[in-house]
Amino acid sequence: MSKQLLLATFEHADDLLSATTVAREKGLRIVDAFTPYAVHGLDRAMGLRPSRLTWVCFTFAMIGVCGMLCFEHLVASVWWPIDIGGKPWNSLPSDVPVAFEAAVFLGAFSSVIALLIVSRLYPGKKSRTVPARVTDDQFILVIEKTDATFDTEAVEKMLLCHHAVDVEQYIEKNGEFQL
Amino acid sequence: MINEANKPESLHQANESGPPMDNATIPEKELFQLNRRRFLEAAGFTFSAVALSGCTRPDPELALPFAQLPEGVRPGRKLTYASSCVDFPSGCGMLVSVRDGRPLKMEGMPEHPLSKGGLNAIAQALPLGLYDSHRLKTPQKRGEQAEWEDVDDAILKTLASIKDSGGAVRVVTPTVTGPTLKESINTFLKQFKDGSHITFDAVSHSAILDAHEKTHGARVLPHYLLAKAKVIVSFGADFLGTWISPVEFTADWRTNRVPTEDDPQMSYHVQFEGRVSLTGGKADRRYRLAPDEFGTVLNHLYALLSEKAGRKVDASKLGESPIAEADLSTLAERLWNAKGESILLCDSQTVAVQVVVNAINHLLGNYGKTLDINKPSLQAQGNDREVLKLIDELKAGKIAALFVAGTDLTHNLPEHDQLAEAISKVRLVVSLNEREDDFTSLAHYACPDHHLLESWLDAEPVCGLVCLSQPLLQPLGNTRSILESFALWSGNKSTAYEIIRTSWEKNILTRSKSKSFRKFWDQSVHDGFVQVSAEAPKVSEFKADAVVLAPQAKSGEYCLSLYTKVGLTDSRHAHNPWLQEMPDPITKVTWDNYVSLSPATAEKLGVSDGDVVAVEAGDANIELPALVQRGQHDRVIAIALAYGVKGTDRFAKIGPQWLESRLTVAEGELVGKNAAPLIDVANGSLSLTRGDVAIARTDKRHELARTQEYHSMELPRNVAPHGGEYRDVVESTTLAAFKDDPEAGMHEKHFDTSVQLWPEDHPKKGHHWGMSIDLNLCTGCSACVVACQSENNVPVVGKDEVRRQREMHWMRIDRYIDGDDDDIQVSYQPMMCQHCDNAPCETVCPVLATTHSSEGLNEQVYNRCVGTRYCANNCPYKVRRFNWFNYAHEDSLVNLALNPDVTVRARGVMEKCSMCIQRIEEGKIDAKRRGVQVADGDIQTACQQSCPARAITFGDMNDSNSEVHKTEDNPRRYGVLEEFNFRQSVSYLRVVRNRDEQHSGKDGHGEHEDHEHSEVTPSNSNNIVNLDEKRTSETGGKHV
Amino acid sequence: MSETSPLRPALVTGDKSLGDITNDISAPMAGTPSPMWWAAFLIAFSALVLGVVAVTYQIATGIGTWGLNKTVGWAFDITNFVFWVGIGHAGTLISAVLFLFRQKWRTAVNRSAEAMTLFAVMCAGLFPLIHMGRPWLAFWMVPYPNERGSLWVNFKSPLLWDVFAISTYLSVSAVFWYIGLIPDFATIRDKARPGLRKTIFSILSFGWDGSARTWLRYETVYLLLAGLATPLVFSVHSIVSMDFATSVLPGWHTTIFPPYFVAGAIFSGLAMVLTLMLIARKTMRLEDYITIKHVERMCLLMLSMGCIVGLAYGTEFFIAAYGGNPFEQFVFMNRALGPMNWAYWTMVTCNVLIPQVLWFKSIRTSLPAVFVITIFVNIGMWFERFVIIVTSLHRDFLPSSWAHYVPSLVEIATLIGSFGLFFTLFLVFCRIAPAIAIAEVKDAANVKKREVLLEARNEPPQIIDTDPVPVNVDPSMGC
Amino acid sequence: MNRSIVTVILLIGLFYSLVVVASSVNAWRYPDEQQGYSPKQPIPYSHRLHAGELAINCKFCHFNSLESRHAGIPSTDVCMKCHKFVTSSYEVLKEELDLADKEKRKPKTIISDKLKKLYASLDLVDPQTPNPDAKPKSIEWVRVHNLPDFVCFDHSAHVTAGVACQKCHGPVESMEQVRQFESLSMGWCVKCHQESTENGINGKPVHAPRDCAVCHH
Repeated sequence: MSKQLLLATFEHADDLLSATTVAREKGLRIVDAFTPYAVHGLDRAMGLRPSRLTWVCFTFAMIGVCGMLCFEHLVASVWWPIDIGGKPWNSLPSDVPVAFEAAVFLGAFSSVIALLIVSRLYPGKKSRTVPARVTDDQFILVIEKTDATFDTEAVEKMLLCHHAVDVEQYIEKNGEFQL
Repeated sequence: MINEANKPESLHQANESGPPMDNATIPEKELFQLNRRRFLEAAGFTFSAVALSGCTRPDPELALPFAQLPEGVRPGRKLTYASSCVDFPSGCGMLVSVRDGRPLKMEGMPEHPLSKGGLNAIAQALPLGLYDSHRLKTPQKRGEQAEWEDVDDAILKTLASIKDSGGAVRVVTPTVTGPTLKESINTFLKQFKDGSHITFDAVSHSAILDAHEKTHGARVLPHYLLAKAKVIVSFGADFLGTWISPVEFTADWRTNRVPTEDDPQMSYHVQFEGRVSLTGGKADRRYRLAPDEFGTVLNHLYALLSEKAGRKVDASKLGESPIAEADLSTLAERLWNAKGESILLCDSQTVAVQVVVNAINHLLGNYGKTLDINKPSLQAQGNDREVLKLIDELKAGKIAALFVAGTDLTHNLPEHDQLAEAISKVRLVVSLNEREDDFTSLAHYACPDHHLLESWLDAEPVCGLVCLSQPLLQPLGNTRSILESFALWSGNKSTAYEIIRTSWEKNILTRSKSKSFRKFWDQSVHDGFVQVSAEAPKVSEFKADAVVLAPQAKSGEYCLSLYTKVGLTDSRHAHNPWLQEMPDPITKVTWDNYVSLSPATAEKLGVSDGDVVAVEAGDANIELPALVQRGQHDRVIAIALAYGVKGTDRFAKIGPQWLESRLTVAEGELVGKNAAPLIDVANGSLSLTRGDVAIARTDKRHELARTQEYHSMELPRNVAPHGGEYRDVVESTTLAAFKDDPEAGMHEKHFDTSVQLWPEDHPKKGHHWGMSIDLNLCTGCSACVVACQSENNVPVVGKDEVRRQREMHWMRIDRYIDGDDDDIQVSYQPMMCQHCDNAPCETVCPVLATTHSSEGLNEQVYNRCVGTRYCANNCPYKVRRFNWFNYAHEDSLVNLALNPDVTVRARGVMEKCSMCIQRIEEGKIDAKRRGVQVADGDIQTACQQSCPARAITFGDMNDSNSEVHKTEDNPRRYGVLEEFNFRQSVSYLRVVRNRDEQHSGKDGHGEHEDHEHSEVTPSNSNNIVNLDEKRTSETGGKHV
Repeated sequence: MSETSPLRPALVTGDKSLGDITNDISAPMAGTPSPMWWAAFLIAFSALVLGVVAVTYQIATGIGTWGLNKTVGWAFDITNFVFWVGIGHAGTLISAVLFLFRQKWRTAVNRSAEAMTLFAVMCAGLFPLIHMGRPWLAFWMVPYPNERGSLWVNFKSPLLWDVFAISTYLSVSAVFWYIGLIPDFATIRDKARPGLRKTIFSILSFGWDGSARTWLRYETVYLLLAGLATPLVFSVHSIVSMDFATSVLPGWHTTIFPPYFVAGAIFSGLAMVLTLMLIARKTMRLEDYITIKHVERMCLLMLSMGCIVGLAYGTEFFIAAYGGNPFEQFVFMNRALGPMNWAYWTMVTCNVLIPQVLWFKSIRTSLPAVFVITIFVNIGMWFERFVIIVTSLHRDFLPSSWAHYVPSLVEIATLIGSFGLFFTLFLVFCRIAPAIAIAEVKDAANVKKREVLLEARNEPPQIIDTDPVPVNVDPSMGC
Repeated sequence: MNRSIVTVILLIGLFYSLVVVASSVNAWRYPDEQQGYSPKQPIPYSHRLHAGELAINCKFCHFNSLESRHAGIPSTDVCMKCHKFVTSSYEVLKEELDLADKEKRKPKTIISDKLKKLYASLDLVDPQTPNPDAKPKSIEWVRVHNLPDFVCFDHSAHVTAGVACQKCHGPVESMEQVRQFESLSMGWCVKCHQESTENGINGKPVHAPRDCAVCHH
């Protein structure tokens, strides 16, 4: 199925922000916004929930610590206990550094991989054909024309007096925007 | 390591067959036309197969069993044969362990009456001499290879004509003690009207024999029984290192050097000497005395003693004594109190001096007690007068035939060129030496003798003790036993075995009690020696009238003193890399001889270590690097003989060759320089000391390779905290202090090591191997060093690597010189892996290549080691050795000397003392096989076995009645750096010096602080200078 | 916008628009490199080649081609290792720690700092590898299931901790750096004309489209990485210091080593960042982005670190004297007065004395002066490691085994080679990736622009958040 | 043009690869891993026959394993203990004897081709008649069980401890041609050492150490 969309282009983050806030208050459905950099407050303006990636990171870090500690214990004092410099079989202090590194390693990689998965980023993926300048110096707000009652003019006006430089109508077909 | 080697090989083969195929099919031009990527694709595919081929099996290895298994041989088992080291007149007993037909390791024979289980470094190094590709393999005719038949025909023809013409025939050998060899030489000479056997010892003791001819009417060398001596006074006699029969003397000397709590008694040993000898290092009191002043001091001593004996000596004739009168009288006192239990030894080539020595020994009633002349020693029979006579005859062209065996005549005598020229006049010159040495190159015929380990020989080092040496493998070359050669030239074609048997049946059996020769022979071969009745020349009563005071010291500015090194007593062994690389016990120098000077003299000449100096004596002169030696007499210039041997240039490229490596021997040079030209033949003897010597510095430099860079336990003052620090890693005390308190001289930082952090974690049940070394007994003779090298396949690395402090010896002997220059105290400390139970090295190895065994050993696993060197850095004793390169193993003949029980380490691997783990395992398995427990003494480490002083004890510390366990409550016991609680398995027994003062050497410094600054500091700063020079010369060394 | 204030001085000077920023920063990537770049590159590359030759020879011949001996088992190899790890740290510090503290001025340098970390750690990682007697068996350091029954590794060995620390550090900083690059790659991709360049960057940019949702997650992960990287930096150099601290060698066995090493690392790292920044600023005309302000702040940081390091040197001697361990006392006396004192005094001069001139603002703000000082600090910090390693080793417990150390040509060549590797990588990086984080700079810069704009309209800023359009307005009437 | 060249190269590559792989496929193994290695021996000696059918004790021929680290391939004269008389297979000999009986003549010795090599090593033509000036030479057996040089394995230790030969060598008595039965990898050794220490060897408690230096020195 295809969606009717309005793409509003801004020159400044602040305009985008205010426009987004208003649009949301008006109960318009904001599909997404595209910005060249992380605009602070935009998530609040769009009403996005904070990311849950932190939990992924934490879990894997914990797995790293516990796993490594267990492994070290097994190696040093269960599988083949070897007398090393008269040290006790299982000396916890000497296990700490490696366990810590394992935690950091797993934590970091798990969260990065999770990011790539949830936001479907992978090498060679074609980006959606939004106007290319969003990665340069433009900000775009995408609003869905929900139904017939959607008053396109009013919304366009509103956007324009938020200094939108340009408002165009698009159709979205399976994730692709087309004029 | 072997199978690692395989993979690259198979890859290599594949590569060889790979590319040609491609190039063959495609003309090069087109090859470049098509684009690279496609080509690489294709090529890559081609070579993918090569990777697979890496997984194929190496070529099948063959296993060749015996066709007929010889009696008693078990492949892979070690067999031990009794033999004796007859290469040396001292004639030590050897047990040779043979593995699969290869003699591998020389061990001392504990039952032997003289050596008592000890063996010196040179005997330990025999295998390398045996498996030496540079030995003469065939007879030679004027330098050309020849057949025995031709050579013999030629020789016999000439001899026949000489027989008719009645020309003089001379056979020159070093001291021959073997009755059989003597006999066969004599039978050979009997054929001629004028034939005589001349005994030439490069370092002769002729004067001692001559003196006894004067005083006792017979030319005998007394058998010195040091075991019975409570007071030993030695004038320059290095009897623990090189003098006459060091191994035997060490074994005897040892008996009175072990003070215990219950019986704190020790012999008192005083040494008067010019250079610092190994023996001087062990003396309780050492006086600096130039060799040419021995006479004077002996006169005084004689006077003092005869006074006590009630006879007055005219003091006016005595002359000025260089030693304080007081010291001498106390010494005389001690000697007198120990009448019959004292001994006076003197190493002087002057007969008159030796006569006084005999007189003193007589006064003290030592003859028959500590000196045996009824069963005299035969270990030195050299006769200088005859040698000099021979030289004259040669020069006069009176000699028709000259046979030389076992000594490099021209190398060991002065005036080389005249001599060579004289020899060229001789009609028949035959050399029976083993190698192409200087004399052999002058000889018409070379008839190389077997190596000791290949031949039947016998020896009678002391009257009444006959030793046997048996062959342990088929001769490697087409050589011939000296016995056979002389027999053949006397018209008797029998083999050495037959010759020796017949001679024994004729001569030895008759001197024994037993009847059946077969039994007697078998027993003798089994034991390696037999004691029979002595046949000694009759000695008369002491002729008092023969005694005249020794002539006054001639006062040259300097006094040259030629000597031989402990590891190289004879030019014959200069071809043995183990001995060349064995550090000299005192100077720690390898691969060189040098002019050693006292610090004061060096300062006067403005030279320091490595500066080349020119020494001139008579019309001979020689240029050698200088070496500054504390404790040496300021007038003495000491140079080692037996260097500069022909053919030693072969060692030029020994050791690794790489970008910055320097040759061990410079182009066209030899190892060291021959000092024999400096020998003084003026006064009817081959005198190794002379006064008419001049020395001057040159601007050349010659870097010496020393294994130790800093020589004192006192730290350099400029960096030592609190203005001076003394690290007593070698603890010492005096007998006086020891009597009061056996723990005296104990390092204050000792503490109770029974305290453990995790006692339960590593219980040492079963065995707990440990070692204890009595530093009071260790003479630093370095036999253990070579023994270890031979047992554990330790590589030789060459001079440059030693210079870079990369020698590989698992066992080293640390040597520290402290005290005042007039009274230095030398400390020897054998240092090897201490097998700490809390080993710092183990903790740091990332790959578990070094771990601790359940039997308390610190194991090094070569095949696991990746070579991070962290263990070596963390080893407080710096005993770990790293394989910086792949050390040469391409000479397949030398490789026969490798011990198959020990892995040959590859490049990049750490190694160290394993406490001869292979012997421990073997011992345990043997015990298991016999179904018994391992008994104390069953397992002996290589170093322990060879130690002539039996200073090393090894065993199971958990075995309550093992020797090593007993040492644990010895009051002298201590551990090096014990305060760190490494819990070493190696412990040391404190040095006790027989001195009256209460303080040991170290407190001595504390006490006379004031003159210490004047005495010690220069030599210390001197050490620092050396260190710094080391650095500068290392950098600047390249263009040297 | 909370962290923006008109009082803050400009972080990006010269009144740039977003477009300008993109163009300026991506300029060095397009077009041909400047002759200056070529010169630098050629020097660096030939050094690299020299190093490659040296290492090849050493691996083929043996460690013996280094000047080491039975007493001094480590020297240049581990010195270089610690040195490069140290260099690496400031990178992470700047990008991660300053990020956590919301220091916007970092944006100018963080990208190159991260890259520097990456390359420095690469150089560092090289040395533990080639210093092994049998480098081809290095994989034995990794605990992998094996047919040895089964024999793992020694987790008690500090060297093993190193293996883990360094590899983790390398991989994490690599990821951190790449994540930061993704949006910039996207920018370049979208600016590029269709062709190879575009395809490459569209692959590298993972199909980034600047969606707000992604930005949100992205920011979270970036924060996480920064949060992880920060303790990582400290752990890594503490672990490196434990190689020495946990040994028994006097001069190594020192409890203050972890903080001492971390401080030293940051010190050397800052110096190196500054060196590189100044070079980059000159060669790539980034004067407007790397301003005097940045330089001065770095200088202040460096000065403080220099003082900490100086304190550490002092403490070592104090503890030696106060602790009363004769071996330790000797080692430090020997450092300062022994045969290798020249190394010690070089270290003190370069690390403690020379940086003191940074107290003066005039010097902090004079770029040539700063450049020279950073070079000195780099040298000094290299010598610090050399002094710690060699002077402690060459005269330890038993006087009998004291020895000297003199580097061999191969060793020196290897050191030069490591610099070659580092600079080669860095220069190439400047060509193929934006040397400055475009997105972040825009963030930092744009705030400023908005204010300018408002001033131009002389509207009070507070009305921004209120809605100018009345709700339910009749569409017919405009506003 | 280029394409054709590439195809040529590819074909050569393919051919070459095939050759190499084919040559190595029968001897495939992981590096150092020789399990199943069973080379052809100069004399097709059958352990199945001697140790299996005739039930000759291993240590009768490999007596060296009782005293030495090497089990030792028996020397030729050990074989001669029997083969001095057993010169061929039972059937052949029987036949000859019967024939001899029939023809009333003393049987002539028949020597099987396999055994000719054996006698050749002792330089004998006829096993019963000794050859005074014989020049014996070893039979060149191919070594099957081959540990790396840095491993010291002592047969006598294991034999005295009561480890059955089959524990390491597998059912040799059933092998026509000897094959390496176990992997002989370090892990395999260590496992056995641990188990023996725990459970003892056929009831008898033993101490099989796991110290590195027991095998590596």
